[in-house]
Amino acid sequence: MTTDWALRVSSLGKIHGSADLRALEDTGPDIGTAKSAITGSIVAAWDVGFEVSPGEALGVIGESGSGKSTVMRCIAGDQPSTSGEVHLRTVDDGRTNVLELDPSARRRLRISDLAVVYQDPAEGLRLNVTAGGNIAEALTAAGWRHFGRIRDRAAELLERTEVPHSRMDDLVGTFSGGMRQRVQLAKALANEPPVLLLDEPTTGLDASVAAGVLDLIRNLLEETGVAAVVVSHDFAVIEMLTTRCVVMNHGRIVEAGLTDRLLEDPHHPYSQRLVGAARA
Amino acid sequence: MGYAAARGGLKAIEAAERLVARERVLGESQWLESKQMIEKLRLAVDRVMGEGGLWDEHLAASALRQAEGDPIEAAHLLRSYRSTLPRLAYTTPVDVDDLTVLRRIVPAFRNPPGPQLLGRTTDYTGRLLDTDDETSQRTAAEKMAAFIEENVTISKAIDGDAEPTDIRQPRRLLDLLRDLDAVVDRRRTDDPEPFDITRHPARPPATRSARLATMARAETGALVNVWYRNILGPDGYLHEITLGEVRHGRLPVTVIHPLTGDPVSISDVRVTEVEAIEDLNGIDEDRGRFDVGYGLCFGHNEKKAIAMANLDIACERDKGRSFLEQSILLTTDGLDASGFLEHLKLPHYVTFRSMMERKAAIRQFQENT
Amino acid sequence: MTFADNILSVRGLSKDFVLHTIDGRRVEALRGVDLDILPGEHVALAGSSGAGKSSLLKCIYRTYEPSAGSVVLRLRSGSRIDLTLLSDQEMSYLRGRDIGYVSQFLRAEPRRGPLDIVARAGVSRGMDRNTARDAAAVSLKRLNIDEKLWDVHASVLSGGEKQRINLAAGTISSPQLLLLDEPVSALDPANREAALDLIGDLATQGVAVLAVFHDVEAMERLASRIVLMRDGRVESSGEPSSMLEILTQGARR
Amino acid sequence: MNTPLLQQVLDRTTPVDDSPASHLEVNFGLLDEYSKREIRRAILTAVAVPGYQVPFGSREMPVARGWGSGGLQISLAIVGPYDVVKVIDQGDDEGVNAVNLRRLIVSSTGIPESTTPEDSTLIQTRHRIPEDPLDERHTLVLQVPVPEPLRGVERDMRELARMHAEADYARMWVSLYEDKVRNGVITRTTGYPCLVNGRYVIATTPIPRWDVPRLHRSRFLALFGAGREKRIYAVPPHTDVEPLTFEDVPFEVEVTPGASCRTCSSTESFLVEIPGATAGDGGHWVCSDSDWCRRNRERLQHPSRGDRS
Repeated sequence: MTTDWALRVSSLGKIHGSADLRALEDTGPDIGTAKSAITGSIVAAWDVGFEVSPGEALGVIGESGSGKSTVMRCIAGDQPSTSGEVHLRTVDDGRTNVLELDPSARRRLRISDLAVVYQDPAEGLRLNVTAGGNIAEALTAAGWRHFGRIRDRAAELLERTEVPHSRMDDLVGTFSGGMRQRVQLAKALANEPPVLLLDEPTTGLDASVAAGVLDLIRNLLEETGVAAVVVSHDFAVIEMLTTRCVVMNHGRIVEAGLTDRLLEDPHHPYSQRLVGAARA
Repeated sequence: MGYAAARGGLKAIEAAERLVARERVLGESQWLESKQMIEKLRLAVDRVMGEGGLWDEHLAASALRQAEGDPIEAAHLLRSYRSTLPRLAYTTPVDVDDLTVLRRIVPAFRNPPGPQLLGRTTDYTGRLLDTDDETSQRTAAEKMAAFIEENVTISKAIDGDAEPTDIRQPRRLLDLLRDLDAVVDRRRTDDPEPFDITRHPARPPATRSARLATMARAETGALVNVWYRNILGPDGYLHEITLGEVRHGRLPVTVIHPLTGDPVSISDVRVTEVEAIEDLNGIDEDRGRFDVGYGLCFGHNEKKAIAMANLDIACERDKGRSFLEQSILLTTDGLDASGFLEHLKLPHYVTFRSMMERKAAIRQFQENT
Repeated sequence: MTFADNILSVRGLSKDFVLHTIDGRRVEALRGVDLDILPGEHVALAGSSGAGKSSLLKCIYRTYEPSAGSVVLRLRSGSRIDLTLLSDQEMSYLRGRDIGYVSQFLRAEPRRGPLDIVARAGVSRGMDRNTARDAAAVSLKRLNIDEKLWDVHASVLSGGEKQRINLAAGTISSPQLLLLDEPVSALDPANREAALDLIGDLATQGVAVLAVFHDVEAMERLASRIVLMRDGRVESSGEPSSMLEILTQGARR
Repeated sequence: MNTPLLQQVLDRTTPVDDSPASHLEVNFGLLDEYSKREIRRAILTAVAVPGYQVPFGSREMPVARGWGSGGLQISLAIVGPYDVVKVIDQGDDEGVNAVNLRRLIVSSTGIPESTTPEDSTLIQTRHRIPEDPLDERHTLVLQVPVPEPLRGVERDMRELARMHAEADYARMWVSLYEDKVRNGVITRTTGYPCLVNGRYVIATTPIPRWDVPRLHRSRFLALFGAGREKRIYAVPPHTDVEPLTFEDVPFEVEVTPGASCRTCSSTESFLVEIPGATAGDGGHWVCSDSDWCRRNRERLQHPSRGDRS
């Protein structure tokens, strides 16, 4: 039985404003707010922890403002965290807390240790560059220097994410939202990262387009064996993609469990409300 | 050969120089005297000193004459002259409260503490072009001067020492606002060395002193343009300030004597000083208070000092989120911009040959596919 | 038979729901269930709606988290493990490999064809791609899924077809224990026959089955033992013949 | 507290008495000695970290910014009384910019000038490297209008600094990739981006691609001065300079098949085109390095005289 993790997050915290820890006393799900009256700061996330194994997808669900995207951004290195540890199996065999790496080393992780797919494709892509060029950016960052091989690899990735070959040399800015998301996935997977973070990957897309992208992600997760974290407010997305998930509310994890269990037997009052609302 | 215009070597250059030198003394007019420029083209001379970063009215006038009236070129002459001079001493920090005002207005209040002193300005005079012939203009001006000399006692006031200190060194509005606790206090308690833009390139992210020094030396038109394009243009980072104080006056400059160790006043410089009051409205700002932007430059140049004060506070509030600081630091220097623009006139035929070769390569590829 | 021979030993299994959205109301779904299942045994759960049949399956599979009790499963490796003590990740790993669950409905799947869905189920349980594909084809054929539909997105298929695909996916590899929750409820007689046939074969492969059927006929045909539940408890248990009598009597009353 | 100032005044470096410029009113090399020292420090840093753009307090020079003020500062900061200077623009000693700068250097130092690399020690250039092989005796000073090779892909200077610091050049590669995809060839013309010492990407000033290979493991020291942008960078001798090219897309220099210099018949130098006066007149080619061309011609006319002019 294997429970070896590819990504381990523990005690992750992010406070906006004063780092005065008294803010923890009057924030959180029990208080019903993330903004501290004592210190005026916002506890966007606190004491967040989970592990994800290779081939496994973990969901982070919550409403907007619950802190789920903050958690993702702290792991990705897009935002500095206030506290906590993040370990990647591929970095020093998991011994190094990557939050303590200098910013430059931290950014380097994004080349091939950790990839992110954002809700807004403009965050993960350059819209004024072609689909192939966007993938070339990931590949050249990892040291690829052979034009033909870069082309071949880009074509292969785009095929895998169901982007028509005829559009490989078109600017991503001319693509539809769903197609941009497919290119973003192709770019994210370019260097076969062991860990993939997806932040609301289908939010904002038309329902039918979202379904297609969701199918694609599910297939990719199954085929690549990547360890994935899926951040979403949508139970349908979480149900389709993940086997386990955590529920966040006002910056804290209120419940964690197998995804089917959380949907059918939610324990925390907040989870029950959330599931109830989704089922209604 | 081609490029004859750009080639031709020393002889051609020397011929061009002779043409310039000849026109400087030939023609039907008198030799243009420095003194005349200092007195009559005061704002042009002030501008050259400001952009040249050197206080010397006579040198500035010479530069202006040598540059045939082009202020950017004149500023260049001053600055490159300055490059040849060793830096022997630093002045003691100038205290702007020692400013003796020649002009001082406070748009934020009707009756501020101290005077609303209009001084020498045409701000409130109709912009009517005098189309009389030169002799009539001159006669009229001389009459007016004689009348003033006889009937009005303002001439002494211009010297600034015939009146009580509270008129010529009025309390600043900012002090009043501070007393009312109406201004956020961003004053630093440490005393860092100011950034020396003549010794280190100021690049974003820069200190406030680097930005201020850059703006003080900036080309006036460029700075006004950065201000305006950020008010009306595509960038729109700027919030229009309320002028708290606009001053033009004399400021003593002091150095420590190398032998005695005592402070010695070596000169007065005229400066324009502006304090701009900013209404804070950002989510992370203190809406209950104002903030202040600051501008100071050599000579009488209100346009520059006001733009500078507004850009100063705008930069402070922007906190590096936009390209505003980069625009100020990198694009407002007159020598940089005009020098680079004019370098396009130099021969570029090597570059052009390389470009032609690539055009052919692209066309060949297009034909083959 | 000794305890050690059991595939599954359930002891004192209870499940309370606390409904926070309805003033914290408590609902007791299971109240101390004891149950043993031997290899190759097919146990059918009987009882009226609300008796706790589905809850028992879900508590074993951990779709519900048990409130008390133990669920000891013998793994393929021979070791025994209490499923209620496993971490979510460990449970997730065992699912499909040692314990399978076939629900009444096909879980939300990406737009894939039946063959792909069934074959992927095999791959996720450790089969190699080709073997899984072959096995999927055999299973679909057996369940009368027209070959023309094998690459049609499952979402457009009928309820009966989806249910058969679900069954094929759930049975593609042999777990130690298979939980079936009304797996043939939506099928017409001919397809039902094929499905029951397939389920019947599981027992001969040594798979222990714990099933809920909505009709007595299926139980009669497949069960080696019937367990009657009422109010979240096991009321009685025995040979199908004797138990069916009790059930039909109960129905008449 | 007063001593340092006095000391500075007394210590002020002055040219040695026998220097050729001691009779001049301006300081030897125009700049004051403090400024020279400061610029030399920047040069030393640049040599120590090949390809790194060292920020320096660029002085205003008696030439406009963009007209070689950076190169001039380097030349004046390192020139000594025993140097011989050659200045070229586009390869031509008689170009207006070259003449102007040479005049400034010579008049402020009194050192001799030459047009022949063989006789020169300090060569300031705009847009070319002389055709003659240069060696340890030579210091090549290149005038750089735009030192930032990444400006085409990024405008934010903070981000540019980060990219260099982390050797994050992926976007540069993407721009080359896009170029090749769109145009079928790499269309970069002059100033081709090169990786120096395997670490920093530099803009090779706008020298033509023809000259780029001659920076690679050269025997001479190459100093790059950007006065307006206040940067100095260097390629020390024997340092790798690799044009950024894909492994399977060869680096192409400017070659026009069949072209030869009308004056010296050379096909082996960098040629520039002299267009015909009318559409019917096809024009012709000449060497861009005017001094090399002259000597080449003489060599052909009088083979016995050898190499020297």
